[in-house]
Amino acid sequence: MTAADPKVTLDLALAHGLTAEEYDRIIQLLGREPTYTELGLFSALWSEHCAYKHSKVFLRLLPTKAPHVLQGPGENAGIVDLGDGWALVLKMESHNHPSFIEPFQGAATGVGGILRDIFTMGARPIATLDSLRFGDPEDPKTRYLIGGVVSGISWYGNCFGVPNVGGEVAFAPEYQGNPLVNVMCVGLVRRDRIFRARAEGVGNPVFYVGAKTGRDGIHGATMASAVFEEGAEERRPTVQVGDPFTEKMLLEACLEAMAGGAVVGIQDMGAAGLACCSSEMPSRAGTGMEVELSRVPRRETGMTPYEIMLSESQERMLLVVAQGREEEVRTIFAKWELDAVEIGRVTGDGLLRVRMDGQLVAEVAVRALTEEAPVYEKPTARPGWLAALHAFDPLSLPEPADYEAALLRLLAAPTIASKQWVYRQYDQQVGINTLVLPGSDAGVLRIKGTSKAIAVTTDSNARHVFLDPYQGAALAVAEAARNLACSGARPLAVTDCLNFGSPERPEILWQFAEAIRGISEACRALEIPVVSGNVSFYNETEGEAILPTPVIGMAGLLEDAGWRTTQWFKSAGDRIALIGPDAVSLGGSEYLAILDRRLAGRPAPLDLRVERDVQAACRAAIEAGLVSSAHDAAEGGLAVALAEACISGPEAVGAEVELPSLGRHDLTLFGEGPSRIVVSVPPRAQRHFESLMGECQVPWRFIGTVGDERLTLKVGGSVLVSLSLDQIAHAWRTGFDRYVG
Amino acid sequence: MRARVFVRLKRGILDPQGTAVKRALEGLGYREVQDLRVGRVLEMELDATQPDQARGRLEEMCRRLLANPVTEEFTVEIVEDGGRPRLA
Amino acid sequence: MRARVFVRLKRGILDPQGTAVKRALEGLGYREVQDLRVGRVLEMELDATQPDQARGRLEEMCRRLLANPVTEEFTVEIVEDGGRPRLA
Amino acid sequence: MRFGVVIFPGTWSDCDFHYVIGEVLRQPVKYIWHRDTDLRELDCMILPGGFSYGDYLRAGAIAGRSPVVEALPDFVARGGFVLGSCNGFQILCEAGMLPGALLRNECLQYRCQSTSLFLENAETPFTRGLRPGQVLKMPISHGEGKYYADPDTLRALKARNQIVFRYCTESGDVTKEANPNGSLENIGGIVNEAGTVLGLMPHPERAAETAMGGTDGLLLFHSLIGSLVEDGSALKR
Ligand SMILES: Nc1ncnc2c1ncn2[C@@H]1O[C@H](COP(=O)(O)OP(=O)(O)O)[C@@H](O)[C@H]1O
Ligand SMILES: [Mg+2]
Repeated sequence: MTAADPKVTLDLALAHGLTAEEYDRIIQLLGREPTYTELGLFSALWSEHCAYKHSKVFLRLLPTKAPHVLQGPGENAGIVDLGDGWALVLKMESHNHPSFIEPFQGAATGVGGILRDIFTMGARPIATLDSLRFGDPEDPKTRYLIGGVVSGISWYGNCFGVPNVGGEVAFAPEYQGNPLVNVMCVGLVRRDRIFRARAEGVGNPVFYVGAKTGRDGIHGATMASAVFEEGAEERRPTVQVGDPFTEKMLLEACLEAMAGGAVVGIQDMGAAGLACCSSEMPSRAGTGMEVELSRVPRRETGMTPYEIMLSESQERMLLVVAQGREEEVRTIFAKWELDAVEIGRVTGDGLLRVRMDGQLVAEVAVRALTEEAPVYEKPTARPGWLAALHAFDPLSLPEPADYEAALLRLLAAPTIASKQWVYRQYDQQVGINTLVLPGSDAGVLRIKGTSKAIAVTTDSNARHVFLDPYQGAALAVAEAARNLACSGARPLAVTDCLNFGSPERPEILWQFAEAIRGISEACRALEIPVVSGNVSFYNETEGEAILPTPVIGMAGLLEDAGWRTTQWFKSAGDRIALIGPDAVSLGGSEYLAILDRRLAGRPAPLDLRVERDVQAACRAAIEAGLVSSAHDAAEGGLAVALAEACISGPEAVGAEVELPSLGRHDLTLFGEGPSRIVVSVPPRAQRHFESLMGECQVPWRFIGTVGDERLTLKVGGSVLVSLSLDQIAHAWRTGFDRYVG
Repeated sequence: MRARVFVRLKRGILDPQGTAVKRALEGLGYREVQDLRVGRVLEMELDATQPDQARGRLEEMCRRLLANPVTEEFTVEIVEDGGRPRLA
Repeated sequence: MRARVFVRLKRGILDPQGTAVKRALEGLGYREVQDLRVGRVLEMELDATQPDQARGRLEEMCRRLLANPVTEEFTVEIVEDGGRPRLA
Repeated sequence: MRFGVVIFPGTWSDCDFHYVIGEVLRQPVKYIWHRDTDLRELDCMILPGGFSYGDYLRAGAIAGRSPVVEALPDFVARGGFVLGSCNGFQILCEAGMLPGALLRNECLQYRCQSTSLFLENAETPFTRGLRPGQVLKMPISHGEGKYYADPDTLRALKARNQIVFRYCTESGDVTKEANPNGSLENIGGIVNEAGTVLGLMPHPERAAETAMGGTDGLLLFHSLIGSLVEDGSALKR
């Protein structure tokens, strides 16, 4: 205890976000009252963010195993085998709240955090993706947030030197008070060079490396406690500011130290900083750790042990170093102009012992902080609002008077329109691996020195999840896998980022539980393990929760990089085929959202077997070299998918299509349904394609031909849409920019 | 009337730019620099005659646009025509 | 001793950032801003006692690193401990 | 031809250049740490893209004062070539090895996109063998690439034929629309008076393989390697 520490009481514990029961449990585990620093440790490690206390029981359902999984959930990131001695590390994280408070730095530090999660495993990050959600695009606040978030991501990623190869941007009023910023990162590591966040080897020294510690982002609870009233200004935790340059140095220094073999274990100091590292690392290894805080490099004066343990200053790592190799580590970090200071050592007694100037300020069993953190199984309840929403029949609305105008409005809708404004601010090529840049269904990167490539995507249609969390979440998995299939890849693994409201509300927890069930079911059916992920709860303002948004990040493998396929039509004369079933719906569709500003109805059902077969058929056609393009039909239905295939490539090309009628024309053109892929087939491959589709036993048909300067859509012989390429390209290219430009 | 608005990071907030510049100066032999922080200065020509009123407007501009209240603080200086600066 | 170094684009060189800020201020109704330029200010704590000598060193730092002679000009201000700034 | 690829803290195109020179062009290449000043074994120094020292202060400013850069004038005087791309170009300007400066993009945003470049000067060692007026495709990726020089400098650049590339349309028209960053007269790359130091904002190393979308970037290297052989390996040390 230091003299300045406030007295620990139940009130103080409550102010730290702990419950009375949790506080009792802490006393029981310790056999005494906690010290102030210990209270800080428990409040951080038992927080939702670190302990997953409301989500753990549900997350157990996720399938996480497969022969190629080298590391499942539980580490900083998941890892799958790519063959040829290479492995792929992947993980996605949210930085929603910080990005709302300070969009630029919030998003930037979000990128910084996910990069560290990847290189802490020993991997070099090779690509990021960003999945973003904002409120009403008409609101000036939204414009300010997008501007800040995109430039924050751009600044951090570009400066660090990692390409951004994909992502999404979607809008719905429910994100007005709580935008979502999810960033995914993938990295490459040699299979036999994987590092883990484990404090092995009693007696091994513990090194603090990287940036200095300040009072950045210290647990908000500190502010709530009355003790800090005088001098509160100085004590106030400050916003985390990113330093991508230091992160780049940290990357190079860590990889160099790892390559030399001096590193035993490593973890990044992210949420809950040193507190988290110094308990989780020994906990995973069944050891203990002792640290002396006076040795921690600081950039502010007068920091207390509590503050040093809980600081969330960026660009720092904790290393366990092989005894006797200390000098090597110091030399490498000095070369990269970074601090590397021995602050403690691994012990065998299972305790975390924290000292400040020799004086003991905390002594806790690491398991008490980690394994023994509370886990809740809180009640769930199906929301009452769903019945009325499901009862709505979109076909009760009148048909649009003008289908061309309707298509142009959809193409110009900010969720559908080109996101070039976003990704041209991101470096997309550094590393010279990017074979398919942002703007197609998935980003594709080669693996140098092999014939292979990987494809990566993020997907989630939150409207569908809101209307049916089970199926909507399954759909997100299906869509991500479909985007990979369209690019020529076989899915390898999922990393997820589950953004929801407060789990203390039974309806929200029900959404969450159903979404997990949906993800699990889809991952089982498509045989894709979940290897890492993140849960972000409490995404709400004034009791208004966001749309439930389980974002699925997925990585896939192309055995032959030459298989990579893009979404746009290539040559006049190619036949256009639609692979997949006819089941579509306007329930929860973009069409309904844009033309009627309504979120209601029932999305079309997902048949996971059909989904799997359609994807397999698409991949088979690609691998056999039978298609020039492949694009899945998602938001906006078939009409939008066809228009995108015409105009999203380097050179626009028209198409003439006769669509099978599915009832009303709005349903035929704009109805959304799973498992549907538009491909274009060169004439020479037509016969072979037909027989392959027959073998695959999937529903499919030719629907038109590529060519000309127009997009013509006919149903039952009558022309519903005949628009020049310039018209559709203009709508699609300017639709997003008009809100941000 | 001329005015200057200084916008700087709040105390305690990391200033990576300042740190890098300080280190570069050290490398060039300028070891007397103990602490260095980088800020923005907006120099303006105002169509205004009342310094106090102008100052009020400038402070409002800072709160509304020029400074980020989460990370930055600001000061406003009025330089009366041809005169010396008056500190806030 | 405290010092401030101002670095700004030379007159005649376009300052798109300044233009953008001015336009944004206009949009918010601040029409009195006639001209606005954005510069950098480096605020430093120096380990020095002789203001004139310190100024010489600072000007040297500017010439060697802090300002780009092609595009920028600089001014140096010394704020003697607790005192008022002395303009260059 | 022996290449050295410089690494500053914050450089990130180092590996890309190394790969293209070593794996695609099959030329000897090694990394040079920013503190190294012994360049005797080398014929051409590459200053790659990146954010040296975070580009804090000004892009390339701090790196422009580093030991390796201070050793470059000597290296050039002895007949060595220097190619600075992106951050490398910024560094060369900051170091005074090329005239002018690179300012923040006029749009105030970072830009990563493909660009077309009109070849003005086909007589430098980097462009020998190409046609004047030839259009090369190479991507850019920068936030501070707006070239600036005062009127006298610009006049001198023109008089000495030092402008090598201008941004243009695919068909070779040097227009305002084709200018991605607001550069003075669409300037994308220049050389020193002797033609042995080239600075350009685009990334030739990202246009060196068909799989990466084109090979126009290789032309610079082919020309450089060719000119050396033509000159009979004329490097004097
Ligand atoms: N925030 C973003 N960052 C990078 N790329 C993006 C972003 N948003 C969209 N894109 C790119 O734009 C293209 C279209 O996005 P989207 O319509 O969401 O595709 P899909 O429905 O196939 O997932 C994709 O290539 C995607 O990678
Ligand atoms: Mg898609």
